[in-house]
Formats: sequence, structure tokens, C-alpha cells
Amino acid sequence: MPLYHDDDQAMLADTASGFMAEEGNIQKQLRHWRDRDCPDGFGHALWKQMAEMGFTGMLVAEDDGGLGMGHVEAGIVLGEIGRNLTPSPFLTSSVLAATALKHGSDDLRGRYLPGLIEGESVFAVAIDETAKHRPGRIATKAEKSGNGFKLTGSKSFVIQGASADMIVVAARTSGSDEDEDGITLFAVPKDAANMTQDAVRLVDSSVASHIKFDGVELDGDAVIGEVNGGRDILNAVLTAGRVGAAAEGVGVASGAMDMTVDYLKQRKQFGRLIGEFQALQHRASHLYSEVEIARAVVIKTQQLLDAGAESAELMSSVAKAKVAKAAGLAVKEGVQMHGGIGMTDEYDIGLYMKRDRALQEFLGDAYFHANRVAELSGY
Amino acid sequence: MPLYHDDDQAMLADTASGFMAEEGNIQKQLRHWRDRDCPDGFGHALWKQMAEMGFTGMLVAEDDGGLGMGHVEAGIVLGEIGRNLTPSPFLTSSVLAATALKHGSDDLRGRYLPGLIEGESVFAVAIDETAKHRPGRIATKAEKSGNGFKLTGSKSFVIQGASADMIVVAARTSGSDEDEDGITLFAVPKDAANMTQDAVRLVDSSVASHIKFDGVELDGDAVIGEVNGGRDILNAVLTAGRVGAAAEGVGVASGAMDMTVDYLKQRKQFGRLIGEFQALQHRASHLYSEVEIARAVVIKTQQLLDAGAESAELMSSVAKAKVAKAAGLAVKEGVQMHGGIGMTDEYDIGLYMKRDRALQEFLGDAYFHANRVAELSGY
Amino acid sequence: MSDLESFRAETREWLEANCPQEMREPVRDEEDVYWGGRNATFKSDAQKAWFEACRDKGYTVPAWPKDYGGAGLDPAQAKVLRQEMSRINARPPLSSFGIWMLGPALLHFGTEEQKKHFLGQIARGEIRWCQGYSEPGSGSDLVSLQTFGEDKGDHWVVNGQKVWTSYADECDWIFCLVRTDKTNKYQGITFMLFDMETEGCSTKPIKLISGNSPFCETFFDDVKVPKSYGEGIPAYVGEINRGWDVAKYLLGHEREMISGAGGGDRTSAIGAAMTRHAAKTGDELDPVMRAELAMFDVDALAYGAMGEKFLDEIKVGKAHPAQPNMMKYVGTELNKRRHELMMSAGGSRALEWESEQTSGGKPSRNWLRTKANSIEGGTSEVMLNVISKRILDLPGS
Amino acid sequence: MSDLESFRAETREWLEANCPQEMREPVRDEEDVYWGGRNATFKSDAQKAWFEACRDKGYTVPAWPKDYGGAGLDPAQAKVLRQEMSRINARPPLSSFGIWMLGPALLHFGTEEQKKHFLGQIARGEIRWCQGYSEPGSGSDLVSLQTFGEDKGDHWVVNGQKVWTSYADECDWIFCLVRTDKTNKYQGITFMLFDMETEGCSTKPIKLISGNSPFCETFFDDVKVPKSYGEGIPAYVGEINRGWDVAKYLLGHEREMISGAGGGDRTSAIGAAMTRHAAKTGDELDPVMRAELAMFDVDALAYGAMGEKFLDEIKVGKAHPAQPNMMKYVGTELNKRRHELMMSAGGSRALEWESEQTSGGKPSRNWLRTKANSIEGGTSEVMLNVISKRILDLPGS
Repeated sequence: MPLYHDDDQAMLADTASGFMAEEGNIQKQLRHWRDRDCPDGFGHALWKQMAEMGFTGMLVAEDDGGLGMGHVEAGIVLGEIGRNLTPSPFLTSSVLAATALKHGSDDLRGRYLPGLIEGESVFAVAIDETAKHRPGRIATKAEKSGNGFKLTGSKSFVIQGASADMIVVAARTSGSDEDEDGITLFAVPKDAANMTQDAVRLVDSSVASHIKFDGVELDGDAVIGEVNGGRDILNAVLTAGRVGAAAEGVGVASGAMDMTVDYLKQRKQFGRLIGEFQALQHRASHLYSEVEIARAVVIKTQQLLDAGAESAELMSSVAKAKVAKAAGLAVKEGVQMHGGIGMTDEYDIGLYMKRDRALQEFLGDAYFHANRVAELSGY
Repeated sequence: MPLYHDDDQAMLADTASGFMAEEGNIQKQLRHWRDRDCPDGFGHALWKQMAEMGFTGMLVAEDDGGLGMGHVEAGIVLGEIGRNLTPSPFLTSSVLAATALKHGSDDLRGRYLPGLIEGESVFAVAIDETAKHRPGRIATKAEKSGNGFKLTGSKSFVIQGASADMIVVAARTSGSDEDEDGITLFAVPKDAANMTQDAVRLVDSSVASHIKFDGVELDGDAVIGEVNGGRDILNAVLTAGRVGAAAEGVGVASGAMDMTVDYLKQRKQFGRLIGEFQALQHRASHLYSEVEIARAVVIKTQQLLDAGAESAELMSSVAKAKVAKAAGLAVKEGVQMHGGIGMTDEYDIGLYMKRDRALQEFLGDAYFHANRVAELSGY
Repeated sequence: MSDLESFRAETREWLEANCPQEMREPVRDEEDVYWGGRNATFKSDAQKAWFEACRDKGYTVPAWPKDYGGAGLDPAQAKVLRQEMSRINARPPLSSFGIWMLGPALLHFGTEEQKKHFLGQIARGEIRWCQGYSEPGSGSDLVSLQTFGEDKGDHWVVNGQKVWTSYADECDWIFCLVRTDKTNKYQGITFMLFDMETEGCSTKPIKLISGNSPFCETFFDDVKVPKSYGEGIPAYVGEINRGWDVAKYLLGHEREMISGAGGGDRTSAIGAAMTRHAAKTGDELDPVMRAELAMFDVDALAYGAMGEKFLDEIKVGKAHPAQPNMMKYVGTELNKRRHELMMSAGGSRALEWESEQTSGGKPSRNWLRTKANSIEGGTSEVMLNVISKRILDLPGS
Repeated sequence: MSDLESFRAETREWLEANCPQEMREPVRDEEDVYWGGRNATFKSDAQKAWFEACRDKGYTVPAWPKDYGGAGLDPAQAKVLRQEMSRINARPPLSSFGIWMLGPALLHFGTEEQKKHFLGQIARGEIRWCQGYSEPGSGSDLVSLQTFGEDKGDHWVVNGQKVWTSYADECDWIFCLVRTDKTNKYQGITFMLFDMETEGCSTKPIKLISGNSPFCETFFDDVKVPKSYGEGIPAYVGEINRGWDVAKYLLGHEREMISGAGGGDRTSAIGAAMTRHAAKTGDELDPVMRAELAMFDVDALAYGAMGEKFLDEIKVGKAHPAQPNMMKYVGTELNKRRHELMMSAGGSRALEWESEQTSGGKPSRNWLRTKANSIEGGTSEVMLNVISKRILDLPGS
């Protein structure tokens, strides 16, 4: 498949771009909810609108009422979310949780997917237990208890956990903390007893939870997939999430870069447009190159993932790492080239820097993924 | 002590700079010997002249007939050697071997130091056994044999080994390959039986040996220091050598940088001096900053070493790593900014690149030393 | 015992007696800094006691002459005092743009009466000053400033707008660059001093991406600035229309201060601390991040040596006059990189913006704050231009 | 079976029958490359057999029309042939600046007779061409070239000097930019074709830092170049005085070729191979180097995806016309970094300049060779300028 959008995808891109610029823009969404100190960090009305656009169920199979689209398509929406810094449950609900639910029973799918597709429900995913992403280590325990399980432990950095109607939780049903096997995924409803959330606002105004499970009783039908068979599903969730985060990151990078290049064409210093200064030109051109490459590796990885290629695993880490580097450069150059006003809350460039930072950390930063590239390459 | 040269040191710097520019310059030495395919890779006449200047025995104690100077002074000479790319046995003989011999018996010092001071002798030091610097692993064995020892094993990357009258060899007298203890240093004379050298020319036109010890019989008095007590001496030799190599590296960096900045002021393209292009100006200014910092950390480390400070160990790795980065940048920017002619053998900038490469590798590159900085810092 | 040794002994004794235990803790935030001024309040008795002890001893500005409120220490003594204060982690008794910026300008350009008048107030923490340099249209290109003072004989009428005036909303007086001759770009600026309570002065805080508002926009609407505050006390530093000389001198001084004195935190390695900190919270930093930290530590420790060398050389006039630009460039870029790495090492915990465990988002707010390092006081781009021109002598473009 | 599938089957069969086993090994050095030309000799029977089989089949230039010595394959078929050759590691049967550079220029600008005449010679490997572009005074600023052809009616008399003419000492003919009008900078250059054996042509190899001499200085001393080589065969491409159009077209083509086709080696990860190689010789790469290799592999694999995307887009006209400049910039910088890391991973062994175990210093000579990547065919600086102007639309300075 060629590495550009086909006609349908191009049409979707046009639609998504128009919709997000109109409805999901920084003024209407990010600043709006942030300045109101919104406990969700996003707007439910927009989520509903996204459902009407058909976005929320893109990755859900047609048999389950979704559109049965792939990661290229989801990436198109995520790119626009990134560019507009649109706060929404799309990545966690429609990509991560939706990927987990693909492996769920008819019952689970029937219970949760319609709400997602309608834009009524929000889902979160709880994996990490410390401040750095380390999915190889799952200590939260789910012990057999009657017909079901009892969940004990804690999770951190659960994006939108407090807003979620259901949280996908990776827990250990056998083995020790760092074992590959023995993981089971559970769909935990929001009102589960003995689950407490400590919601904290993050630098990008999103809200994440520290969750404590203090003997949370779950029915057996809360299990997604097989008991002890959760690692593969978790890996699929992680890969989908990383590729999705990378797609959003390219949007963030492009948005920051475009805003900066525009500024270079407007701002005068020493009697010249600052875009005339060759040192800035070269840095802008280098940045452009890095962002283009990030864009390329993301679409390549999306296609591999949609094709079920084995190399999608390696390339998802390449993509996440490359995007982290490119987007990190874009926001740093962006703020520096904006000069003093880049430091003010009034200008949007700083918001890109904040979002980039949170996105970098989500599901593994450039270091984590470069290390994973080495490991998967056998060194 | 302030971090600049005192009056005596400044005078030495003047002398060394004049002498090396006059006698040690690229035309007279490096190109001369290289183009004649000289098997030593350096000129003995210059070595004699360096002795007359008092350089060869700078680090040798006054009681042993030397000048009893410190690493700041040796670094001054090395800086000029670096700037002029002067091939000479100074670093290996007057710094590394001389540091080892400080720990030798009266007999050993009497046997070898006068030749060094006179510029008659050349010494080499044999530590590494594989292609990467890894002094923690010494597999070459010295077994008790009569009153002396029998040496078996091999060494690689022994600079000027084939020209050396004596080679300081680090061998294992007890324990296993990676043990900290159990190392002994030996002064092995050049004509030792059962020692064979395979001399190879390196990219910078210097000559290094792969040495095989096939049961080399040594008298007990060939031991430098105590049997099994060689690790501390070896560490002292390594630290002195690394700081010396860093000092030479700053010279290489400065030479390459100055040549490049001069070129920026002469070469015209698109009707302007290329030094007028802001992108090149900024890169040159960044390079200048890096080279200045490298210079600073080197003199700081030399002073710490001369003062016997414990932190000299850590700082020697900081210095070696920082110089590697700065000098690497200097030669890369140098060749690129020279454009096509920078690629020709006729211009000297490429010679700087070659020398830098060999010097980077000598006694540990930037990666090795950054890693060592982490280890010594406890992480 | 040499004079210096006995001075050290005395100093140690004096500090022991006068520096309260509470004042021997690192500054954690704005709360811990005493800025002085008309409306100043002390955050604790200890802060008050420590400030007053220093003020009375001349130790708010130890190297200034006694006549101007200082202690008249020579450079060697001043160094000893710094060392002894740093040994016990003593906090600065008074922080002030008057000390850092206006003071040096007055010491260099001021009249005797001006010095006595203004420096004394600064030393005693009576007047808090802010700096009026940048304007919305003139960032790096400072000299293009437009704020205009119309000459009305014995006074000027000033109109215009400044931006990035630090804490202007809390300050008493401003030292301010004002154009007084529109026909001469460089020699048409006057370095004026006036009270922020003068009619027509107003300020508006600027909210930064860090969420803090340390800077203001400052507006002058027909502000009447007299030309003199009394016999021998002109309302400007240096000469009328020659304020650019004062500004240039101060910019050099500022870069020197940022680059040299910065010290401490700015030159320190972070790898070990970050690794320990992560371990404490159950994390383990991956090998690639460890490598980045190691590479950073190399640069930080090397820059530390450069800082020492720079200070040593500047003391004896060996440093290139433009070297502060290099120090500022490298130091600020390094500091930005330091905080990027600290954020990475801190992981998701460091992202928290308001939580208690991060004391209200300190890691991320500090990280965002560092982004201004390479903009304020001359951008990195301007520093690189200066190095090119003044040190490398590259041709003008 | 579709047409393409049957073409693939045929091709596979043909290759099986015609590509000798010896020609299915990676090219190790110059010896393994066949350049053709009047004085060409084959290094082996296999090389000869393979070349002749391809020549006869039109596979030295498979996509050129049959009339010009090619096989007339369409893009899809050409891709299949490339894939099948790459599958068995088949070496290129003929390497030639005629194929890479002059051919595309003639195909675009040449007359029918010119094409038949020159392209056929190129396809059959009869004439080896070199390129006369750069001059000592005109590096990146190519259009400032000074070599002058004086109009003498039916011929020019050419005087001047070229530099960086690849293998000029081994080539038969040169395609050469010559100024034919001193009054018009851009529209005063002619793209001439002439025999290097013409009286007055001489060459001098340039020794490079790698120790090799793939380039020459080329001197023209009253070289007489006729304006025509027969009916419809002008001695220049395009029009007289409009050679700059041809040169620009070719530069674009060259960057595209460098950036896109480079493929293989240029986009590959190296960490695993370097680590294995080190282990084989008893070495172990330290953790910081491993991290650098990992960071490199991320960039290399991402660039590989970019290369694919670029080729896909260029095929359908979706790529920005200046995108080859970006590809060239990133690809060459990446390749330099690759060889820096390979040298580091190789350690002291990689420093050997003449030894057997390094096949005569291959690692270090290849490393040095890469330094020209970002200079030849447009420097990285020029590429960045072009991106600024043509893609980002930044104002001219």
C-alpha cells in the first residue's frame, strides 16, 4: 500500500480537519475547559459531536456497530486532535479501550461498545503503577474470590480515570511482578466498591488518576479475554495506543511548527523579518525535515498495524520515539523562536509545549522506546 | 589555584608554542613522515630536540634527573602537539610510561629514565586486549617462572609498540580476567624473546602494534611496583594518559577550529564571504563555546591531578568525554565548512579529522567515559 | 593568623550569632525571598532578624563602600563571606534588582550624591526597583524602543509601554530606558529613574506558561518625570541621551552575573540524584535515559569548570570582554536541557500541576520557567551573534 | 496470472539463467563495479557475461525505450525487475554517469537523433562519461562558473578549469557546463558534450583524505568543440546559452536519486550488527554506546519509512518538488552519523589504514568518504536554504 492516504482517507482527513478546527479548536475546547477548571478536562458535548461524526467507533468492528476502520483512519482524527490540542477521550476510549474490548466477550462488547459509539461513555485504561511507563511490571493482584476476583493494588497516571464509566485494568492473576505471563485484563465499572481515585490535573490540563484497589470485587464476566491470557491483549492495547499517541504527537508537532513558521514571517527585529535570518531558516528547515520523517514513520506503522504485520511492534516503538524527538524539537524551537511572548499564557505555543510533554510520557518516552528498539532488535 | 597559567606556565606555553609551530608543524613532521611511509610514524630528531627543550622529562622527578613538573605543564606541550598534529612519543613515553616508572624500583628508573630524558628512548604502554578500551579486563598472564615470570597472551592498539625500547605491559599474576586485583605491571625490553609485534598503520598515520607474548621470560626486576599491586599504578597511568590525551585533543580542536574560522573569512560564495552567513556564524560560535569549555575542564582536571585530589579520577573522565565531543564537533564542522577542498589530502583539515578519530579511541571514547562518569557518580 | 584568616574566623562567629537556623535552609519558593520595598512584609521573624542583622552590618551589599550602605569588603573578604554563608546554606538577606542592576550602574556612572541617595535606600531595602527595558516591538532589538519622553524644560512627559518589567506591580521605583531624541537611534535614549506611584504609571501582570506572573506590562500615560531630585541628584544615570551606554554596560554586567554567579544548581550533575529519586518512588530509569543523564553530567561538570575558570579570569582581566555572552549562552541552554531531563526522569509524577506531592507542580513549573532562560537578558541567538562578531571576528552579514 | 505476474516469472527465469553466481554477491569495492567505456576491462568472466546478457536484453537501462538501447519496461515492470534483482543480490551490470546523469538530461531535452546516438552508446557501455560542473571558485555557487567557450562560428574554443570531475582520468567524454555569454549569468551557459581526447584536455587526479582519487581536476586549454556531431546531433543539450535549465533539472534529478534510490544501506539500522560484530571479536559495547546506537536506529528506521513514502508520493506527483532536498539533507547527515558510530563500535581495529583484516582500511576510508555526502550534489547548507525558501516559504535574506 502506498504511504499516503487513499481517496477515502483523504476525504476523512478533510472532514476531520474541518471539524476539529471548527469545534475542537484551542479557544473552544482546551482554554475553555482549562479556564473553568473543569474536573474532566474535556467537554462531553464535543465527545457527542465526535460520535455524530462517526469518530468514536472507528476502530469498533462493523458487527459491533462500529465502522471497522483501521489505525490509519484513527490516526487521521488523532492528527487533528493533536494539531488543535483538543482535549477528548478519543485516544483512551476509542483507541486503547476499544482495542482491549475487541478481545472481550459478546456480553462485554454489548455492555460497553454502544455507549462508546454513541459518545455517551468514556473509558480509561490503567496499566502503569509507578511514574515511569513499565508495563513489564504488573504488581496489582486479582485473586480468585467466589465466582469472580478481588482486586488489590494501585495504578497511576490513569488518564481520565475519574471521568471514565469503565476502566480497563491490567492485573496479575498469577506469577510474580515482572513475569510475562499471568496477566489478566478486567473491565472495572466506575462505581466499583473499594476503588478510590485521586484525580490530579496535569501540566497539559488533562486529568489523571491515582487509583487504589482495596479489595475490589469483580464478577467473572469482567474479565476481558482469558484469565492469565492478558499479556497479548495488553500488548495489542499498548501498540495501538503508542501508534495513536504518535499520530497525535505528529499533529502537535505540525501545529507548533506551522504556528512558528508563520510567526517567522510576521515578526520584525533589527528592521528585518526574523524569518530572513539564515540561522533561524536552517533550524526551521531542519525541524521541517524531522516532522516530515515523523509523519512518514507514523503512517508506515499504522499500515503495518492494520495489515497485522509482525514488524508493527518494532515500528511502533520507532514511531513513538521518533515523534517524541520531532515534537519535542518543534515545541522547543517554537517557544524559543517566539521569544518572550512564547512564554506567555496568552499565546498558544506554550500550550503545545505542555501537551507535548504529557504525550511524550504517555505509554513510554523516547528513551523507553529507543531502548525497546534495541531490545527488539536483539541488542 | 586559579584556572589559568601562572607566569612560569605562560612562559612555557610561549616556548612550546613557538617550538612546535617551527619544528613540529604539519609539513615538517606529520606529512613528512607519512609521505615517506616511515615505520615509526614520527621523527627521532624531533624527539631529541624535545629532549633539549626539556620536554621529555617534564613529569620525571627532579631526583631522577627530570624537571618534576606537573600535568598542567605536560598539558601545555600536549596542547601544542595537538594543534600541530605533531607525531611524537611524548604522550606514551613522557606521560604514560613515565607515570608507570614513577612507581618503579631505583634500578628500573635508573635503567630507563635517562634515555627518556635524553630523547634517546621511546616507551610504549600495552593495556588493551580487544578493539575497545576495557582496562577492567586483563587476560594476559604472567606466571611465576624461576626467579622471574613468563608472559603469555596478547595486547592490541599498542601505540608505537614497534618503535619502543621498552613496553610497559599490564598482566595478570592472579585471579581471573575481570578481577580488580591480581594485576602486575612489567617493563618489557624490546628485544624480549618470544614477543612478536604486528605493526599496523592507523588512520592518523601513527603506528600501533598487535603484540603476542608467547612465553616471554622476564626477570623479577622487570616488575614495576609490587607483584599483584599493579591496579593502582595502572589507574594512575590511565588517569595521566587520559588527561594528557584530553589536553592534546583540545589542541586538535583548537587547531581545526582556528583553521576553519580563518577559512570562513576568506572563502567567497554567492558573492559573499561565507563567514557572513549567519547559519555558519552560529555554528562557529557554538563550536567556540564547546572548545572553550573543553579547555576549561582540562586545566581544571590537570590541577586536581597535580594536587592529588580524589576528584581527579571522575574529572579525568569528564575531561576525556567532553574533549571527545568538542573535538569531534570541531573536525566535523571543519571539514563541512571547508566544503570540497576539505575532502582533499592537500588541505590539512582532514588530517585533524583523522588524528581526532585515533585520539578519541585512545584510552576510552566519549561513550566509555560518560559511562564511567555515571558509574563513579553511583548510578 | 593572616588578616583573611582572622576575617574568616570573625565572619563565622558573626554568622553563628546572627543567622537564624530557619534562614539556613535552601530557598524553596518566592515566599522565602525577601525583596524589601515600601510595602514589604516579612514572612517570618527569622527572615526579619536575618535581614536586619545584615542591613546593620552592611551585608546586604557587602562589597559596596560603607558610605553607600555596604560593608566595604575587598574582593578577597567578599569571597570569604560568600564561602562562609554558602557553608551554612545561609539565604540571601535581601534580593533586589536595585542590588543586581541599578546599583552597578550607579556605582559606575552615578554622581556622588546620587550614589549616597539611591544606593543607601537600596542597601537598606527601603525601595524596591524594577527595570523598564523591553517594549512589545523591541525584544532582542532593544535599541528600537519607542517610549518617548518629551522635554518640558525641568521635566519630561513620558508616554509609552514597557513589557517584561519584573514584579512591576510590587515595585516602588523604575529605572527605565526612554527615548529623548527621535533623530538619533543610539544617542537618543535616557536612563531615567522615577517613582511608580507617579500619576499615569500603571501595570498589568503577564500570566506565563508556568502559571506564574513575575512580569508585567507597564504603561506610561503622560507621566511627569522631573529632571532632578535635588542638588547633584539627576533623575537619570549618566548623561541625557547617553542612556544606551548605561544599558549596554548593564547588559554586559547582567550576562556576567547570569553566567558566572549562577553557580550551584546550574553547574551540577543530576544523574545520581535523579536515579536515587526514581528508586525511592519504585522506579528504575531505563538504560537509554541513564546514558542521556551521563552525557548531560559530562556537559554540566565541564561547564562547572568553565564557570570557575571564567570567574578566575575575569578577576584578573584575562577573560575576553564578550565571554559572558558565551557563558550565558551555554549556561542557559544547559539549564533547559537539565530540566527536560528532570521532567523525563520524574515521569508522570513530574507532570502534576497542582498536587501536594509536587508542592503545587514545582517540577513542571520550574521546567517551563527555564524556557525563558535563553530569551531574557539577550536571546541565545543574540549571544551567538555577539560571539561571532566580537570573539571570532567574523564579517558582518 | 496477471501480466505483471507472468513478467515476474519470466524475469526470475531469465535471471536464473543469465546472472552468474559470482554476480550475486554484494559489491565490495571499486573492483566489483563495471563502468564500461573505450578502455574498459572486465575483472572476471562472470562480470563480462552478466554485462553482455543485460546489454543484449536492454537491462543496463531497463526503463529506457528500446530505440535507445533500453528494454522499454513500464514503471511497474521496472519495479518488478528491481525487486527480483535485489532478491538474488544481483549486482548492477553497468554503472555509469551516462545512465544516471546525462541519460535523463538527453531523454528530457535531447533531439531524437541525439538520443539515438548518445543513449545507445551509453546503454551498450561503449562510452564512459564524466560530469564537468564545479570549478575551483564555484562550489555551492555553481552558476558563477568561469570556464568560457568562445564562439568561432562552427565551433567553440573552450578554456578553463573544472574540479570534482568524477573519474575524469578514466572517462571518454564529458558533459560540461561552459559559459558562452559573459553578459548573462543564468542564460549564458551551454551544456556541452565533447571527447576528453580532444587536444587541450588534461586531467589531474585529486587525492582525497580517504586516500582514494575518484575525482580529478580537469583543464581545458584552447579545446576546440564543434557545435554539431552530424545531422540533428548538436554538441550540446537543450539550447545554446540555456544550459543552466539542463543543469538545474539534473541537480533535481541527482538529489532525487541520492535521496530516494540510495535505499538499502542508507536506511538500515546498525545496532544489532555492530553489537554482534563486537561480540565476535571479544568486545562488548558499553551501555552509553548502546544507547547512541538505539537512538540512531530510531532515526534510521524512521528515515527508511520516509524514503518509502517519498518514492510512493513522487510516483503520483504528490511529493513537494523540493522534497528531494530534504531527503538529501537528512539522508547524508544520517549516513555520516552512521559511519561515525560504526567507527566507534569498531574501536581501534576500525582505525587500521592498510591492514589485511580491514581489507586495506575499509572502515576508516568509508567513514572518511561519507564526509563528502553532505558536500557533493549540493551541500547540506544549500539544501536547508532551499527548504526554507521553497517549502517553508520563508522570506529571502
